Amino acid sequence: MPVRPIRKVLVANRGEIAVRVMRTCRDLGIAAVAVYSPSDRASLHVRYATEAYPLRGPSERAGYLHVEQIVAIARRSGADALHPGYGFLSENPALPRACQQQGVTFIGPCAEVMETMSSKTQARHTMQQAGVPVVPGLQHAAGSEQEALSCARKIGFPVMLKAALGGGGKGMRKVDDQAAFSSAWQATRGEAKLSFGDDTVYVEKFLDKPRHIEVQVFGDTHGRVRAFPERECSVQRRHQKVLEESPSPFVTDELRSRMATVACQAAAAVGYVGAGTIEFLVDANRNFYFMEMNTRLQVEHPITEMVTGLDLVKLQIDIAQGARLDQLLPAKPLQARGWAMEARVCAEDPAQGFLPSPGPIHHVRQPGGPFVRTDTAVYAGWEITPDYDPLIAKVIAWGADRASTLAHLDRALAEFTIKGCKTNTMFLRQVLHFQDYRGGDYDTGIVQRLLNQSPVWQGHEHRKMALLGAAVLNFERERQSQARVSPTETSADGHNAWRSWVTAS
Amino acid sequence: MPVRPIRKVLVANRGEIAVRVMRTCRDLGIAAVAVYSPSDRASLHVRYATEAYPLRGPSERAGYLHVEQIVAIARRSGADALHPGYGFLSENPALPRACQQQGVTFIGPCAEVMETMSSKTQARHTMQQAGVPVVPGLQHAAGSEQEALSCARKIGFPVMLKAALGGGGKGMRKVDDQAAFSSAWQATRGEAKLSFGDDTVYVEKFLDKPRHIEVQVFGDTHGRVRAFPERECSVQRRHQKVLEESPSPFVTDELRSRMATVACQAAAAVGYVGAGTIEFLVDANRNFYFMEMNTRLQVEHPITEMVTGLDLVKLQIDIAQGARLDQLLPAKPLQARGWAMEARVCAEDPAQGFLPSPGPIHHVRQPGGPFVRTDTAVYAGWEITPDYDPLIAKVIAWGADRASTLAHLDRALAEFTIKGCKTNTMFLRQVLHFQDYRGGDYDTGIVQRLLNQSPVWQGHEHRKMALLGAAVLNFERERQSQARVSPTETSADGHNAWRSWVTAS
Amino acid sequence: MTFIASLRGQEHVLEVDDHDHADGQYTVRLDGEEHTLDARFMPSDITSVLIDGKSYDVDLDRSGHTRDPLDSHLLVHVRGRVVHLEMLEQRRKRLKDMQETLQHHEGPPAIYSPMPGKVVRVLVQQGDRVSHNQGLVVVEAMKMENELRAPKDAVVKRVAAQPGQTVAAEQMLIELA
Amino acid sequence: MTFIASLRGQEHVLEVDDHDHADGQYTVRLDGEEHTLDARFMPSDITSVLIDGKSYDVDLDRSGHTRDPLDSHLLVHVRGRVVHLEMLEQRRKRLKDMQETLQHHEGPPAIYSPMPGKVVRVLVQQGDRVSHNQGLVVVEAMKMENELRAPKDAVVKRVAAQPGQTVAAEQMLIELA
Repeated sequence: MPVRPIRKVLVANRGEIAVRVMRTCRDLGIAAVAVYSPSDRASLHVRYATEAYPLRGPSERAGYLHVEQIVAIARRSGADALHPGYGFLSENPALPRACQQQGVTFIGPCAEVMETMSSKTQARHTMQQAGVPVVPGLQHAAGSEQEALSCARKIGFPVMLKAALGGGGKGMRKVDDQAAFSSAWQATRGEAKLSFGDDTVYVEKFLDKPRHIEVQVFGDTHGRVRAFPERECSVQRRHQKVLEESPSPFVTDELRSRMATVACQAAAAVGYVGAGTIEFLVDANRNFYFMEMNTRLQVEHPITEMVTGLDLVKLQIDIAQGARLDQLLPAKPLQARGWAMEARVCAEDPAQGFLPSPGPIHHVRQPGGPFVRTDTAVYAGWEITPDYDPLIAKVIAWGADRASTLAHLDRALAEFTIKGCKTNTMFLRQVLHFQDYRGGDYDTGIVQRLLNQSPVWQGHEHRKMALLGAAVLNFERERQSQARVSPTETSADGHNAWRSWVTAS
Repeated sequence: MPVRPIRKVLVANRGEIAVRVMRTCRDLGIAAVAVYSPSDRASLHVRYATEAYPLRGPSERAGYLHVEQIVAIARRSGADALHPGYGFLSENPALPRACQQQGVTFIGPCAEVMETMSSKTQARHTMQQAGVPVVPGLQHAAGSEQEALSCARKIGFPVMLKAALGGGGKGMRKVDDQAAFSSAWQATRGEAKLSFGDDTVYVEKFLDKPRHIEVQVFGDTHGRVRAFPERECSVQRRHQKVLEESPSPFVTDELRSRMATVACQAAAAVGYVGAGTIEFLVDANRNFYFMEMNTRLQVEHPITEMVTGLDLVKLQIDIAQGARLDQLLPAKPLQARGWAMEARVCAEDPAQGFLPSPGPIHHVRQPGGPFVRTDTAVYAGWEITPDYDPLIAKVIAWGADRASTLAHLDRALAEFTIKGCKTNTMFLRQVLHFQDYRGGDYDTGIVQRLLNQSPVWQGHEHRKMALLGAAVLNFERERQSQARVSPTETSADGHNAWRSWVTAS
Repeated sequence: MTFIASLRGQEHVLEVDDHDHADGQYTVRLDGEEHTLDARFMPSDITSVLIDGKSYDVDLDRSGHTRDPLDSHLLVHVRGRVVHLEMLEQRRKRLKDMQETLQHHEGPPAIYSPMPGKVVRVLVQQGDRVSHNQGLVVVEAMKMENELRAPKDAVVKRVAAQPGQTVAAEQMLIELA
Repeated sequence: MTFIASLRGQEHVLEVDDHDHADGQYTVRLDGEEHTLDARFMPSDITSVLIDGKSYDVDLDRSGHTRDPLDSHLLVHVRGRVVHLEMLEQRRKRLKDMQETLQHHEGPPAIYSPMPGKVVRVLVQQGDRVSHNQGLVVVEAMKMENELRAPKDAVVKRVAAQPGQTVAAEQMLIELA
């Protein structure tokens, strides 16, 4: 297949991942084209790009899901290639298909492979044929609630309901018994429709507190496949990853080698090209089952970059231009150097059940110093809108060993200041300090255990300081409001008046 | 020697280096004590510390140079140890001496070794005795202008005048001929007095455009010394380092091994304990001469951390507690993994001859993404005062090779936004794009060559955009000022009024 | 100036001395005990406080109905801990107490949107009898669906929200009786 | 609204259309050539501009005497380049030109401190004859000594600075005649 050199890439995404991809574009001297929905006009990915074009659609989010519109912009802007990021259209086969038709290089696998893998049911089937172990469950999408329920009864409750096109923890629900089945079925379909534009759902046996461990793979256009050191992703809340690390403290050398072999086997079975991730469920006896393959870059790819020193986006671009893996990677198996962890900072309020917390950002202090990396599109003056995912930043730390990595990440999270929305930063630090996490022996039940055990983030120490500090700040606030405006006016425009005083002082 | 475990460290410094040291303290669970002069009350090192105590003195800077006061605070706060950072008292033997008397562990070498090494003249003498090659010059401090001049005549112009207690590029001056000698002599003494509290100056042969390459060493209390991969520091302006990299593109494996051997030999000759740096001048024929030893952490230590994965501040603390180098470091020679570069961001205006540019900081956007590190104490709301060094941030990048490291650093500098003072960021990027730098074949004349060649930072591209962008911003400014306040008032409080409008929009 | 604070159900009195604070020095009596603070105010409601040599960044978030001058809920972050408290200047506090006494002991309950978002589903109709904890309306924000439930057994008096409707934080969605 | 700009000695006329810009769309004529910009204003004088699909962050620093409403010096950062220009609204520009015509063609020369700092040495006395480029006073800021020199041959009319004195940016130090 003749491959054009890539000189301009359209990034069909927004937020931190769009900026992440554009960073590598800059490093490589490749022009980056942004697309944006109306409320994203001032977003960093638009400012970071060399070109930017508006998306039209019935809703704020719709533009990012509009294949024809995006590929047309790629053509019009003269982009050679398109990078889908994660989420949105990244696992929708219509995108690579449209790219191929329009002569735009898609940075990812071909439509057929994506189709196979993005349908959970087809993927399970294909993997079973390739000799890859899978979790027991329905072999195909459930045609009706009736059929799904009967399968659930057969394999026995609890079961998982999963969106066939789901991923990234979205569109999944555990169902404990028959009574809860109907409402869960509807809710899962609703979320599936909302997030992936398709309400097909299937049923799978629920494994009790498994570990969620995944293997990054890359395939090239010359038939080679390579596996990377595993990522431990068991720290999840509501099936959403919260904190990831590489390597996994649970994985032995023997298990690692087995998982790498099976991951390569899985990718090779579909002739995989580009970056993909095989997600495994691992039980306490170190049996592992194929859960799904994500046919795009993962949110948590930076921890792999930290332990290998490789730029995964660059690898994606190189492979899309036909480069050979044996020229891009050392011949010997890739090993983790040291340790890395990533924490996902979200605009949500842990004190109110992790309620989404959009808002205008008026102050940011990003972490710094040794062995710390931050990926974010947040800046002071930007506004977080309620239209998108609450993930606003990823804080990544490296260390020579697990304990020092943990200390570095904790320090970085403590430094990270974002004012204008609530964030889960405190909760992330609580996880880092939780004994089960520190010990490294944990499964996907860890967050619930932590939440059951203590009303975390609620402080008992430093109460006196909180009172005294709040008193002097309130004192100055009152004094300013008395000096300048009537109490009613203060409360009306409140925050801004106060801020300009502080700035001026 | 009995060594107390270190649980609390007083950091006798300010700015980014104080924060840098405190970061490692946090990682290790060690309490950090800050000291501060009046205008530093709101500085980040005070906010970052667990404790903070004011310094008193006749001038803003004086407190940081007051040995008795600082050591008394260490005692009073119950600090077990004191970290001097770089600059200020870090190379003043009175500090370790006072620490020893007061029973505070000094994180650095003992007073005697510091005395030997911090006096350039004594250091030269000691090194010669140990068989380490030195630059021709006066063996001792010049007692008078007369003596200095006669030495200069003997070794031949041009010569260098250097503060005996100088370092970090401060207190040095090149003198081209006898006519210029007297004023240079006075100026150097003035700066020496100002920066190091001592106006002793000596004379050295000026080497034409040498390379400035240094070797980081560590000695432990058990008589071992180890050398680290070299740092290339030839990019200098007015004898101040601007941009450093490790390894040096000029150093061959053979030269690297010779320099490491001599550096260890030099450190061992004085029984060196802790972190130190041997600075060498290297000529075009790869002959190298001992120039000076810095008996403290270097500004540019992060590039060594990036290529070795070691935390040098942690090593300092471990060694101060009596740990053995053979337990802290791998047995085989330390090798650079990949490449690292550091750019020194200063509050100065390259367009006005690098004039210092203090000011209140009202917006910061720190770089992020893969392979980038930022060390800074700047935050939005803080004010840079004219009292201290213009260095306000260090941007460090890592890469698998030199070319990708350069690209990462360039990208990071492009992202770094600091509003409220002028910075040299654009100039740093010009160095990165300068052909001599890209080629890797450069000496200490590189910055002058760059400045001679082109009025850098002066843009020819994007003029149209500058005009159009300035016009719409000025338009909104005018409209706001017409709508809200009289022109005179606008210009009086000008900036703030404008800002709150932008924030509110 | 005197402030009344409530922290975990306990009331505290904070008196801040009124003289000049240009030097950043504050004297505060907390339940009668005197403290001397050196305070500097940073952007965005962060205060750097030195007290007896200890350094704290005290970081305030208003957590309640920010448009209500009598809402006193604060989230205070100090060294990796969050303290929830309420604090009002004495006279405001008195005003608030008076208002509460004047109002019915319990006003008509209603369901408000806890954040800006979009109504996905309305699960009840006017006149429905609903039981405690029953789902009434689903609001979606940041791609998460949030089901809002009945605070007690009640009757739906009015439905003020429609599926697809964009709603602001604190907007009333369903009125109960 | 019309602006007069000067860039590398050349004068440019910029006309910004006056109608509503709520949608961020601006029409600007640069020397008669029409451009359509989509502009968003960020904190701190940064403007995000889209023009013909290209994305630019245009970052403005005022570089001159910031307290003078007629000072028009701007440093504009665009994609790693700095453009120095002067720009004033038409009427302000006219006012400025008039003032300059009214003033002496060359005012009494004086030496101003280019930044806040401290006077380290004063190298001349009242009445001294000084020659072009001769050092007059040394101001130190951020640990760097900066020697300020005579702009031409002159006589020292008044010394307004003393060693050790703290000075503000743009403060007059030495008056020449």
